[in-house]
Amino acid sequence: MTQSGFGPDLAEVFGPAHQDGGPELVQLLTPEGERVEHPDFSFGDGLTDADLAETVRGFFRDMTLTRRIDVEATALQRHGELGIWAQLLGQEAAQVGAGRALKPQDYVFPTYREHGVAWCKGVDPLKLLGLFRGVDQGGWDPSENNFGLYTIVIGAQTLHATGYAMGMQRDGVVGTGDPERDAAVIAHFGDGASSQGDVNESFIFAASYNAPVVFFCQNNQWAISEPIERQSRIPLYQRALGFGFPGIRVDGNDVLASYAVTQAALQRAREGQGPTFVEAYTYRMGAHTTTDDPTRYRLSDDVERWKLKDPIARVEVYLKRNAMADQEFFDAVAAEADELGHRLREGCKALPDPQPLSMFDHVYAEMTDELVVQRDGFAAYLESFEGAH
Amino acid sequence: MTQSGFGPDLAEVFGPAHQDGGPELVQLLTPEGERVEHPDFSFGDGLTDADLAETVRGFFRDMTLTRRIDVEATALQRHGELGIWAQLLGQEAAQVGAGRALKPQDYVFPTYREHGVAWCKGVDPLKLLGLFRGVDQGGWDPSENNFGLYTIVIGAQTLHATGYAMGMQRDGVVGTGDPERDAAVIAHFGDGASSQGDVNESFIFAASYNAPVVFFCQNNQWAISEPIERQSRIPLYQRALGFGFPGIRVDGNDVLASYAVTQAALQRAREGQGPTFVEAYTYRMGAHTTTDDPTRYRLSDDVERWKLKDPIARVEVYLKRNAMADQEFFDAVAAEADELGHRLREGCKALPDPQPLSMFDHVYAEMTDELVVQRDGFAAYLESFEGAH
Amino acid sequence: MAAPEANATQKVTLAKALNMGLRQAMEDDPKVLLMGEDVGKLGGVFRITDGLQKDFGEDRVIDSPLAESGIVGTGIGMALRGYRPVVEIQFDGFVYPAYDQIVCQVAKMCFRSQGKTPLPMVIRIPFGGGIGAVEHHSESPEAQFAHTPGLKVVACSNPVDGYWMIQQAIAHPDPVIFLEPKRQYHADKAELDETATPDPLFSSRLVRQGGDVTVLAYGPTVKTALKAAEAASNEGTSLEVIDLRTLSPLDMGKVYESVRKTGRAVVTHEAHVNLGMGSELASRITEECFYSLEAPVLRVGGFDTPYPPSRIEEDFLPDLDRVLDAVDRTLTF
Amino acid sequence: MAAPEANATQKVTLAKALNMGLRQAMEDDPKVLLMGEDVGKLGGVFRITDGLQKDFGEDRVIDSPLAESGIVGTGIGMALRGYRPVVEIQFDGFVYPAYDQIVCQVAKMCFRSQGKTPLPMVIRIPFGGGIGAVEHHSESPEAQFAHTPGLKVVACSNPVDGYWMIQQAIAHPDPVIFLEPKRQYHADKAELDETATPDPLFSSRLVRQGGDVTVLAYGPTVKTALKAAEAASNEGTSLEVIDLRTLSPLDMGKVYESVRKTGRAVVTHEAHVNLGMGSELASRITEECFYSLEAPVLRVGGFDTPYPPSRIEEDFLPDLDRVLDAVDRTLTF
Ligand SMILES: Cc1ncc(C[n+]2csc(CCOP(=O)(O)OP(=O)(O)O)c2C)c(N)n1
Ligand SMILES: Cc1ncc(C[n+]2csc(CCOP(=O)(O)OP(=O)(O)O)c2C)c(N)n1
Ligand SMILES: [Mg+2]
Ligand SMILES: [Mg+2]
Repeated sequence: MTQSGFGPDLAEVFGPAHQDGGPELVQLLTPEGERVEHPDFSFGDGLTDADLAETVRGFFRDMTLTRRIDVEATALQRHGELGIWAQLLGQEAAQVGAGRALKPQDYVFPTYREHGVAWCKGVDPLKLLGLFRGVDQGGWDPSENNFGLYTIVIGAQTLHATGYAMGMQRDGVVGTGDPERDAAVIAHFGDGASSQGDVNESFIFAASYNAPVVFFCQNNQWAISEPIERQSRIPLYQRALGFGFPGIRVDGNDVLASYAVTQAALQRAREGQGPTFVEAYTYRMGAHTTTDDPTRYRLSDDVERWKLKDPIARVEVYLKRNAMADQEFFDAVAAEADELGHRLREGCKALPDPQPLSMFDHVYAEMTDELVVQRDGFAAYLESFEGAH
Repeated sequence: MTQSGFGPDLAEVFGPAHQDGGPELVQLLTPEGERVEHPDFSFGDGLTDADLAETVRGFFRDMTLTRRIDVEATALQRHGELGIWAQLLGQEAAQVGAGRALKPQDYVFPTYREHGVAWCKGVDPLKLLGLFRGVDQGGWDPSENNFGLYTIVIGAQTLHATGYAMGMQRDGVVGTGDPERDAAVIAHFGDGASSQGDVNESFIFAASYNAPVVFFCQNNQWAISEPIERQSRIPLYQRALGFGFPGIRVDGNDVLASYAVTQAALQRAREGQGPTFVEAYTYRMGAHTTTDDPTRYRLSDDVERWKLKDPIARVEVYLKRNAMADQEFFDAVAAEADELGHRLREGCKALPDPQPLSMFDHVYAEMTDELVVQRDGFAAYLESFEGAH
Repeated sequence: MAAPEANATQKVTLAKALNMGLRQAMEDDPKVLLMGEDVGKLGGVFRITDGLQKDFGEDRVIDSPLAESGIVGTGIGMALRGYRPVVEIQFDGFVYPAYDQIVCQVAKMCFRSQGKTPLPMVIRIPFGGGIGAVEHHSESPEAQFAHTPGLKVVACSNPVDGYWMIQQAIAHPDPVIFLEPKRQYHADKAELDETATPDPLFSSRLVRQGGDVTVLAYGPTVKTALKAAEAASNEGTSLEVIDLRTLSPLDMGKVYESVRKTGRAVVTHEAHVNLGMGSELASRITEECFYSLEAPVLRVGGFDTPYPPSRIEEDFLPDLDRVLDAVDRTLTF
Repeated sequence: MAAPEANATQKVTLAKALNMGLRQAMEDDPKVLLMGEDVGKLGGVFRITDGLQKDFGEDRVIDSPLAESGIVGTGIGMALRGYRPVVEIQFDGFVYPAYDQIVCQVAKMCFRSQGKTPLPMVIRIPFGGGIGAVEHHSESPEAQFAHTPGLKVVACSNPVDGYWMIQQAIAHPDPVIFLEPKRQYHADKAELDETATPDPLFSSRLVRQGGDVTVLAYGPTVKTALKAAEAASNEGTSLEVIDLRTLSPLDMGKVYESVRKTGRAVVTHEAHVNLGMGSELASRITEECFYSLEAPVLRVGGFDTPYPPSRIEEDFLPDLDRVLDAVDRTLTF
């Protein structure tokens, strides 16, 4: 207590927002590929060595293919095939860890960067490209994979997620004890998004109704050019405590920890214990998007430091050192990645442009007479040029 | 720690939102009028007995006159002289404690219920009535008393307060060490307002820039018909911790504690130590407004229980028991209250209705040609009736 | 199900009719949820949801935290989960914190998903002035929503329409901004026959026949227009009054028909004239009935000032005399 | 103060001109503050504030947390403290979280206080489409602000206006919504003479004389209108083009004058036609020039659909051909 009576400086208690994770960071696999213990979270308990190896190989494959999607899309943007692309380079572990912790009945509300989660949920990566190419605004059917459309207005989806979770409560699929039935929602957002009123309101609604939602924040240290310190002066996961539900910081570059923590948080939600805030502490290795130039606002050695924490490299070391995967496996994944890359390149270029008149479709469930008139007028106008050329 | 690894139920740690204050409540004067000690906050240190008595008598007078303003306004509404009135009955101590802790250079951003703070800041209570009578939307000049206009959109003013405080920082009137110069802002809002995105965003901006603002929340347990539990499941003052600045709960029916805590929080702000959240734990003894009917949603014995904690009665007992005020004083205050009441009754009825054409004034700093045309057209239209009657 | 026979017809206020309509909708479809500030025990500050939480429970009639963006945003999530949320915005002036969720999410969800996630949701807004309230309690925000593709906007003007339109809006697959003229809530009673067949939701209605001037109104100004027509008829002028009912889409058929007949039109609403519904109606009428018009379409609305202190609100609001004044001006143009 | 002589005239883009205008305003008045997302080191995603934080410091060029309501709301507080905040909304589609603060607080502060607390504040919004962006990055929200009394709304269409108008807006005592056609930021350069005397901020400008049809445009469509006029002249039709520049208040003088001469008018903007600026312009023109009109005022705007995927945005946006088509329709009406 200081004389002031308002207690110590909270930054002293909680530590600064940014300190390479800090002691409270949940980690199960070090950057060097060493397994470490954590008092509360563990990975692989009860799994046979074979099953454990298979699971970790699965993570490696997911992350490798996710990264390839990202690399290909970035290249496609450079070649003018995409208008823009939001890169996830460096965030593969956070997304695959979270994505693989989901059950089929769980529902995802993503931002515009959740390509790895989409992959885990079974969304065809080609469909992700449509939005960035400008041929649609999200080509997949959310109900097919329980994976919502990308949301571009920062934070808006966290309220949708909370409402969806309130719907699950009313459907009686929370806390029944039936593992096939109990469901939860995961809301993805970034460190910058944590400043939006909507995100904080979603915390209030989720806490007030004890909704089964996991707030999964990928703190990649940056909101375009603004560092995390601009949004919070204490570790972000602490935000949740003020709303009355738990927050936890996990090493977002550690797929095992990201999986274990998200899995536990989702389980809490499914069991009816309410919301949890998971801060996946990671780093945006690339630009904000392909139109951004990070050299204007951040130091490259910062990036270099984080390179050493690469989420995929550490899993590869872990697999190899413990003979959990042979060269054949790595070659197969590499080949699969090449094939995926090829499919994306070809598929992207083949994505058809929408018909001009399609813009009048789906404004409403059924086209209004007003719009029919507008569409027909425009159609006639377009035809008037047919002759011209 | 539960097995889940997310720590204990925070409601267990913090206690429920509503538990008659709870152990963390800062109190210096009990409902029975007994002075009690608090490890961090004290009242009257360094004051001579005479000065202390005078200060407390001042509080008693402020609260008594504030209550009279409220009682008169309520009566005026019943008699059709006011369209509506927002009663503060029961919240006098929180408001007078906070109001008296302010220095002339401090600035207040009120809600629509801060009649007691307005009183302390020297705003003519008659001017408060104009808004509720419908003759204006706030008749006082904010710059005259550093008391902003009432804000009706819940929470909006907390951002204005934060921006104003950021302006003070830029004016170099924070942390200079000159007590006549250093200034701070106080933002008033209610327990319900704590759910608004704007309020949470104001916490983020204030923390991010370490702005000299005190967030003074009068938790009167109700947002119209909704109890505090709907807005927060833990004590509200804890909200601030998640944003990285201190929160504290004070007995809002104890004027000494409200004064001491607010004074210390304002001092922190003036010295450049940044924002503080003060939760004044109190109770809305009356209806939400004169148009509300609380019997539809709350139990009267709850109200009875709080009657025993009346903010004015305990000070009266304290003053009398310790011979800090004689009967003459109490009679004088009563007489002053009657006089004030009389002035308000007469003054209110005398408040002139605005001229119809005045609605075109002050839409802009200077009336636009468009509006001049509209006003003149309306003026001519009105004149066309002159003959008629 | 309420037995229609039991209470075939009864005299009800708009507030009661809306309450009955909501109750009927909740009985007809278990997916219908109500949410908003104070809609539960209190029954809403206007009592429109009176008794519904008691009868349908806290899971279906939900008191929300004090945050409009949260109300609409979580409502969207419920709709995506298959529910039919009906959210109440306590007063027109408090819809703006939810504006982003409404225009960027509610309005665009169906289009964004190419129809895969339509968003059936009703946003109830008590709107308009004349109740002697303080700032922000008497606004008319309709034009802003009508300008937003993806939203549908309707306004009821009487108890019978209130009863039917709220049920139709809830059953409709698109999001509907449902505007309720709060000044009328407890004003006049009307005979409600629950067994009748209502007009389609998105249709305007000719409420008074006349030959000299067409008067277009909706919500609170329908009553004003009808009063004006009554007064005018005493002076030998016959006004044809149309209750637009739907503001987006607009149902212009009857309007054009009427204006082609009368050659003159006056639009009246409480919203500011500048870029109010009147500007769109005047533009469309002029485009469609150019050669039939004897005079420009005149607009009688709230002035282009913020809503004034209540003591002079009746000067701000269009009234019988201002409508008649416009009628005279168009007749003598 | 920058020495005018030093760089009397130079060729600059709109982005550069706005940057120079902001710099000049900050040099002229120490109370001018800039705030927004990424406006500091990055200089804004469009680089409009490039270099300003470096030269004026972090206290005057403020990177804000990611919250638009917070940006505008704290800006209001700064203005109340005597500063002149110029806040940047990163893209048009992201102004909506701040909508409540803008329409309920910014717009009403002067009125609420009877002039005691005017609110000099500029809200910069890059607006309009055509840049191949994803959802919410190509909106045209002007009509909603123009419908709100208490706000002033202007749109610049070229570098020279950009340089002067931003300075005039900052110096103006009322809050100004300042719309910047983002598609033009880096398009054409224009000769800027910093020693010239600019037109008043709230004035429209005749940018091309003509006798057959009046074309009204602002922001991004001014260029379209001028191209159309060029093309039309080759076919012997002469268009008179007016750059409105100010959307609220509207400066109708030149417009009426022109329409009385031509008898025909076409309005073009990227915003949705329904309740767009065109509806208000058409209504006012028809009221004022009723007997001069040979045809109804026609409106060429974005369709009444959400802004479509970028691959077909040019079909959504009004272009030279659609303007000419409207011109033909009004001539052959
Ligand atoms: C409401 C809103 N404001 C501004 C933007 C522009 N914008 C897009 S991404 C972004 C930064 C987001 O940062 P963060 O939340 O950390 O997510 P990240 O991009 O780092 O994954 C901004 C400001 C937006 N999309 N929505
Ligand atoms: C944005 C907004 N939404 C709703 C309202 C209507 N309203 C006025 S007061 C109130 C309750 C406020 O409760 P609280 O913040 O606890 O303050 P109190 O009235 O108890 O002092 C509500 C919902 C409003 N004024 N503004
Ligand atoms: Mg980030
Ligand atoms: Mg309260």
